Amino acid sequence: MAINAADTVWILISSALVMLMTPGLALFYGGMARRSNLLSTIMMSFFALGVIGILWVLYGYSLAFGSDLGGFIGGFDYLGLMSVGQEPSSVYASTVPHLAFMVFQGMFAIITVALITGAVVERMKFSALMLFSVLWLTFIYSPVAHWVWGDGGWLAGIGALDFAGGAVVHINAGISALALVILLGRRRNFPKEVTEPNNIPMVVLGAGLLWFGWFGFNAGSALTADGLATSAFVATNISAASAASTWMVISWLHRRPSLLGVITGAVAGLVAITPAAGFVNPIAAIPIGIVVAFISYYSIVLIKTKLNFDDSLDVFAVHGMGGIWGALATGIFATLAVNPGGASGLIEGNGMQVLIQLVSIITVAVFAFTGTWLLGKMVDMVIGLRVSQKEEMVGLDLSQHGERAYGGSLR
Amino acid sequence: MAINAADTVWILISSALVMLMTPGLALFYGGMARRSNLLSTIMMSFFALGVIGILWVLYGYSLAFGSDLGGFIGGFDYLGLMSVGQEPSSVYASTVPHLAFMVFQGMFAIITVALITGAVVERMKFSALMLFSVLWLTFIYSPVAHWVWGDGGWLAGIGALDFAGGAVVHINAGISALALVILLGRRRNFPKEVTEPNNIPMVVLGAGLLWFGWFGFNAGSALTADGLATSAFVATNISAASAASTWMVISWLHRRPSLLGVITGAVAGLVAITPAAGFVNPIAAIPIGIVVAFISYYSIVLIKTKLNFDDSLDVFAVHGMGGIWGALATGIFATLAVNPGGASGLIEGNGMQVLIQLVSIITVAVFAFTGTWLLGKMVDMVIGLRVSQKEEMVGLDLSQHGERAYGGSLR
Amino acid sequence: MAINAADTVWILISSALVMLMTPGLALFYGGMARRSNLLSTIMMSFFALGVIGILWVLYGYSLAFGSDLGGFIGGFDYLGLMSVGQEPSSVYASTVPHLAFMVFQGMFAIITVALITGAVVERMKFSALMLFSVLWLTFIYSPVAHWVWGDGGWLAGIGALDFAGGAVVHINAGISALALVILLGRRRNFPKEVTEPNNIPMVVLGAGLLWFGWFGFNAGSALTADGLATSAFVATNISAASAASTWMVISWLHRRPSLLGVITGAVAGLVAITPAAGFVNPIAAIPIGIVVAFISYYSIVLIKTKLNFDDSLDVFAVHGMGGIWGALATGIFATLAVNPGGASGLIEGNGMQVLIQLVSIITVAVFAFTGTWLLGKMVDMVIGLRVSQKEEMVGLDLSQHGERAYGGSLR
Amino acid sequence: MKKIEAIIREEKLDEVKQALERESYFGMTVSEVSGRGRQMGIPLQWRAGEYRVDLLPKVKIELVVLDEDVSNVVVAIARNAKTDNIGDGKIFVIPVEGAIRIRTGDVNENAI
Amino acid sequence: MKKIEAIIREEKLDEVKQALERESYFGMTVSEVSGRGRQMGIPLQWRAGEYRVDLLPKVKIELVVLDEDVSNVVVAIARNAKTDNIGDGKIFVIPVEGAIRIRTGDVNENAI
Amino acid sequence: MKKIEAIIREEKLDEVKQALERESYFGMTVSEVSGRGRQMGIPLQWRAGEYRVDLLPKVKIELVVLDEDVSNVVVAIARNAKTDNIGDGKIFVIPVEGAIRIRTGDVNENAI
Ligand SMILES: Nc1ncnc2c1ncn2[C@@H]1O[C@H](COP(=O)(O)OP(=O)(O)O)[C@@H](O)[C@H]1O
Ligand SMILES: Nc1ncnc2c1ncn2[C@@H]1O[C@H](COP(=O)(O)OP(=O)(O)O)[C@@H](O)[C@H]1O
Ligand SMILES: Nc1ncnc2c1ncn2[C@@H]1O[C@H](COP(=O)(O)OP(=O)(O)O)[C@@H](O)[C@H]1O
Repeated sequence: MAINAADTVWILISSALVMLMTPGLALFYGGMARRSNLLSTIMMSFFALGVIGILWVLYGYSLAFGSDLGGFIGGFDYLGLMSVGQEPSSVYASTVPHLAFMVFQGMFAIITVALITGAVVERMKFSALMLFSVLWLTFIYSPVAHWVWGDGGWLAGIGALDFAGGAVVHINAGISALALVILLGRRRNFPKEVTEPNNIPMVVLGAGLLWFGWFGFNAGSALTADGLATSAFVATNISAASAASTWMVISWLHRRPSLLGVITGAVAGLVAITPAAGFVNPIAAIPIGIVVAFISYYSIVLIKTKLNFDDSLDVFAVHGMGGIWGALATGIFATLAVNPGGASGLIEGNGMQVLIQLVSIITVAVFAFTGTWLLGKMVDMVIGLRVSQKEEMVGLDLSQHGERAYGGSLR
Repeated sequence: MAINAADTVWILISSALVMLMTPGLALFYGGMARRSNLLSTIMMSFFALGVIGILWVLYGYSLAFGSDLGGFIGGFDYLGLMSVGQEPSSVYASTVPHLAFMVFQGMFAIITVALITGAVVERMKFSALMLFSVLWLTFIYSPVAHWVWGDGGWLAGIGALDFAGGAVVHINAGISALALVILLGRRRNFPKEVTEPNNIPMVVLGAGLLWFGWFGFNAGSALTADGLATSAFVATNISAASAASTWMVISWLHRRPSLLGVITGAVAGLVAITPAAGFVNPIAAIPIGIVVAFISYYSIVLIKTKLNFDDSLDVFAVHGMGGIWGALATGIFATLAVNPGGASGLIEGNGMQVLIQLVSIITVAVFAFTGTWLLGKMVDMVIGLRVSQKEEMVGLDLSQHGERAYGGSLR
Repeated sequence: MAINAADTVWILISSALVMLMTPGLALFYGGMARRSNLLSTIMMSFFALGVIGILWVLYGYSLAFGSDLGGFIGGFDYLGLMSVGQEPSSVYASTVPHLAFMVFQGMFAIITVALITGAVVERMKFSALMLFSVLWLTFIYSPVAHWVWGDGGWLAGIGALDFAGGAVVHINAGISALALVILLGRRRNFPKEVTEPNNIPMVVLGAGLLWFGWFGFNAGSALTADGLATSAFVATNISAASAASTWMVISWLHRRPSLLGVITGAVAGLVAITPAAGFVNPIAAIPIGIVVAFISYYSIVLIKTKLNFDDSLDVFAVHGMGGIWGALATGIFATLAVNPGGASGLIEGNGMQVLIQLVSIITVAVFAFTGTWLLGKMVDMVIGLRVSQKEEMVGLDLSQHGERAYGGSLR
Repeated sequence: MKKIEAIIREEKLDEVKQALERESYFGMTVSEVSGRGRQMGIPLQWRAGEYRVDLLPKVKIELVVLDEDVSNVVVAIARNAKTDNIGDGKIFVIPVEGAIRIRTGDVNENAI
Repeated sequence: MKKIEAIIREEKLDEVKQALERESYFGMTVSEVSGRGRQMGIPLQWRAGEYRVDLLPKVKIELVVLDEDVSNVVVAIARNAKTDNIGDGKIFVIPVEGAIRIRTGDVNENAI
Repeated sequence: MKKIEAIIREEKLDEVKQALERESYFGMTVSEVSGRGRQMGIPLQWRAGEYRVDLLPKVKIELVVLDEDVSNVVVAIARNAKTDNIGDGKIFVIPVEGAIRIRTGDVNENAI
């Protein structure tokens, strides 16, 4: 098929939008950490733009989207962008240059790696994080992306729906975060002391950039600029709005309407709609958003206060649980009226789709958990996962990076 | 008419740009408030992305753009996005999915509500603001949007020109702000103490995002990606540049070239060109920008220093007066050479157009003022508009939201 | 040729992206300055959006792109946007409105002026900077832009390749910065005291916005939305990623992986790929990025520590040297396979291209250096370049602008 | 001479400042501090649930005054910083043995 | 009454706070300061190369206590702020001649 | 021992620091404060018009020194912080009854 200029603009600008999400995430996370770990938290996301960005073009894209090997992984045909050029791919996104599809997908890989880091801030060694991230991209992200989106991937084969990365991005990152949290252990003084966010306006800015970029993430995943992209765009906005409002109400019932709550809700809503955006009626994003706010809110309470897991910035509760709900919701609300290339869901009488979604959730979760555990253990044995007690006390900005966030004549 | 992919990209990306303006505004306003009201100021804008975002799809869009009832309001045909789908609307934006037009318009409703809040920061109860905003969307914004942009709206009918919301957005918000200021009264210690902005770099960032988003706001309002959109884009940039430079000069004449002045000027320039962008020659944006800087500058002096109205962040002076000048300027500079669907203005010999613009300014202003006054009074009677003296002293971040902007080991 | 809607969207959104780079740069630079010069540093970039924005439409565009006078400068045919309208230009960007090409180019002029200011922060008078900038736009930027990109420009004529501004923007700004540094002299206490960045998260935010905007800068320079734009987009991202990773490694070898290093590397990578983006294979961006990190890193060491030039925010090392390397690299890696409108480079056996690039580097460097020196001297004689010792000590925020960044009840 | 150190609520600074001004005590040095006392901290909201912050923002005022002015100043501060709620703060009086005005070199009583 | 001023490492604040709490010294005022001493500063990274910062962030704790509590408090702080590395900080004891609790008007011993 | 508290201009900190260093007074604690005195504040710009800020940023230096070093230190600070303009600041001398170096447990004279 020939290149369509409008679709090309759409994928390029969507790629730019998704790229911006990683600095957005860096600030979103950074603002919630302690001041003495602010730069280190930002670095944990930002470095992915560099390192993962390069590995993706060297071999990541090939592993995920190269020609299928047994439904499980892609081959080496696209190593180093070999035969990925200005012409469209024969199997993906047939109206835009193959390079455009490749870079769009690369932005997803980058931010998925960055998402995980929220769980391990304030105590994980930077060298360990780097090594882990490289392994994780190779052995977890690329295969899972292949299963779901690769031509011949087995989850795609059984009919699992994942529009923009509920399983590939959010469940994957959220469950992996949980495994790392368990391996890594709690921060000093947790849970006696809960970190007070050092800079909530920075968190707001990050959330604003995430919301903005998420339009590229979800609506861009239509890969064409048409009614479907529009529908996904609208569903995305509705879900964010709905979950933000709901979280505000929940926090109000508990005490007072919280700004941190509103923006956390917005992010949770964006997570939940991710797999569903192009399969459900936009108005279905209202219940999807409402429910995810409750799920993520009470997951935080459960994980942090009851189970005492130190998932520092709530990656499991927001991305893991939010992604799981989103994948299920896709099975419930999907309708062919919105996307003839999709499927009918439970509400249209196809309960089967929920089961398929369940299979995809469980396999991705189990694979991500086990894989991350093994990779994490390995890294721990080779170079150690945690900074020393003393480094943790001084803060990772100075101890890992030799920098501090705010300098000046006095400090 | 069939969907045009390029136009669809244009409206989607413009919608994303306008969405980003609300977090931008939140930071723009937040940086000018006191530190103890920083989060509360941000929240006043940010909550609109949630609450107004949902109400818009539930009924706001229908009231504004549903089938006309007597030129005054839209009907209920689009309630809950009923029959708003992937096909183009029969009356609006015929080359893009109806949903795209809907969401683009929704972003306008959100930011208009947020704009008002700049006048009431540091003293208005959050619950009262929420209630007021919901009522205002319903009874003020939706009808006025219908009058001007709705198919069958009476102001459109008499030929009033408002390309991207001079009347609907800026006059509407600015005048409503004034009414609220009068109802609400001054902040404690005003005008003896003028708030010193807690964070001017944050204001700069907000202004940068506003300027960036405004390209979507104004050029997106062409609804097609063509020469007209381009012309509106260029006019927008010129007006911002011209007013920013002028304000710099004014502040220099008074004392020193002020950064806060440059960015306030830029915003005023963007306001003034909003109604005119697609009707005037781009070069006409130079005088439009120069004049608005003077008007807004001296309006601030008049309102704040002479009349002692506590319009905290100058919403009336910048948006109200800027919007009024913009609407008039549209009547003066409009030319069919730029937009054959527009009209000739005073300079091309059609003095009538200025009168029509005047009618639209006056009706919108009177309606907004009276309506806001009544709604405000009502809210005051039901739950009270203002926080208590003590809450005001402690700051609204703690008293309304139980949060503070900058935490950390010490504070 | 007729207007293509997709190309129009592409140029408009690219213009918006490049516009956002200037506030991004303002924050990038601002965060690296002292707190008492934070606003002044921001102002030095932000004012260009106003003043240069206006001068560009008044005469800058005409000087650069008006009908050729001897290969050296453009004529006055486009003064005040005369005959620059909604129709495509006959010589530039034939598928989009002429106004779109004009405004896209305007954003380049604005940011180029802003780039220079990083070298002179904390000591240059604002009035002198303004005057200098106006002269520089007129006598340096516009001619150089004409040589390289103007129809009939002599550097274009000899076949010099500069896709998005390696010579016009980066070498030009970097070399001019050096000349100003020499004219202006060092900051008080330099090099005994090196400024500690007052706010590294602000630098990160700025870098994030720059990276994001650079997609418009480089890929937008294709002027059409096609495979070439995509290829430039991908090359841009790869070079940024590659240089960011390399700089991280260099800083790690010296001490610890530095966040400031990663983002400086990213910017250097973006600079280096600028002239090459649309002429080289995307994968060639890996070596281009690696090499520029070394070049800029050791240029900083050389300039600052060995030569004791106070190029405050390293404009020469990052933009000047980065741009020079990028221009050479274009001559080395260019291939007709990517862009049939380009040329073959050294690797494809055309060593000549490197020579041509060298000619363009040297002429632009010599012209920029001499011109800036003369203009700077002139400004110095008329109003003086530097603030007084005392003003420098108090900080330029208060002394030049009567403002301070962070206000509040106490400070 | 004595140094009077008062730890008061942030929001009371303006009133105290004005009160001192009325009694013509103009010179003072102010800083941002955090404190705890009987006021056992306040709860703040996390994304879900809440946490307690026990060091609350306060303002510290320092004035060096002549011995005979001490009671005057203390009373002015105490009266204007009071809200009758826990957390109003404390005032301490500390001996000062010498003072210099840097600009003029004036010492002791003349420096204040 | 004495004022105890301790300049300690930022990261030791929590432990010191808790130690004082255990001994029921609850009231205190804390501020962010920068200091230098034997610890000759630390090197930080610039984009290329590095630079030395000689004023390092510290925390200053101020408590006014009764004369008989001084040694108790000093010991509690010293023990908990210690890391045996250069930069651990100092404690100073300064005489206080008067104190007032603003809320109640209680003076001196009763005010603490 | 005495504590010397000097309130000086921000921009003079470096010079004062270096002067003290030259005379080998290395230990000190510095903090950001705001002050007012004869300097009646400065006007800043709002978007239109201006407003007056009366608490201006200053830097507070605290050094504890031996009695015999007091005049030396005071002179060094005063000389280097001086600009002859209003707002140069003040120096106060306050008695100190005890000192401890946390790292070693050294007390009093040995702790400084
Ligand atoms: N013993 C003390 N030493 C130093 N500062 C104290 C002491 N007790 C209280 N403070 C300061 O006074 C502030 C208010 O004290 P608090 O006990 O909360 O109020 P109240 O005096 O009304 O009971 C505290 O936040 C702290 O900064
Ligand atoms: N003479 C002094 N006067 C005031 N503060 C001091 C003095 N000496 C040290 N300090 C403070 O104590 C802190 C730690 O002192 P330092 O000499 O680095 O550690 P140590 O006491 O372990 O040798 C310094 O950062 C400074 O804030
Ligand atoms: N009586 C005082 N007590 C405490 N601090 C004071 C006093 N007087 C002045 N200061 C501090 O000294 C600073 C400079 O004082 P100022 O009167 O402006 O200058 P000068 O001493 O040159 O007349 C003030 O900003 C304030 O911080």
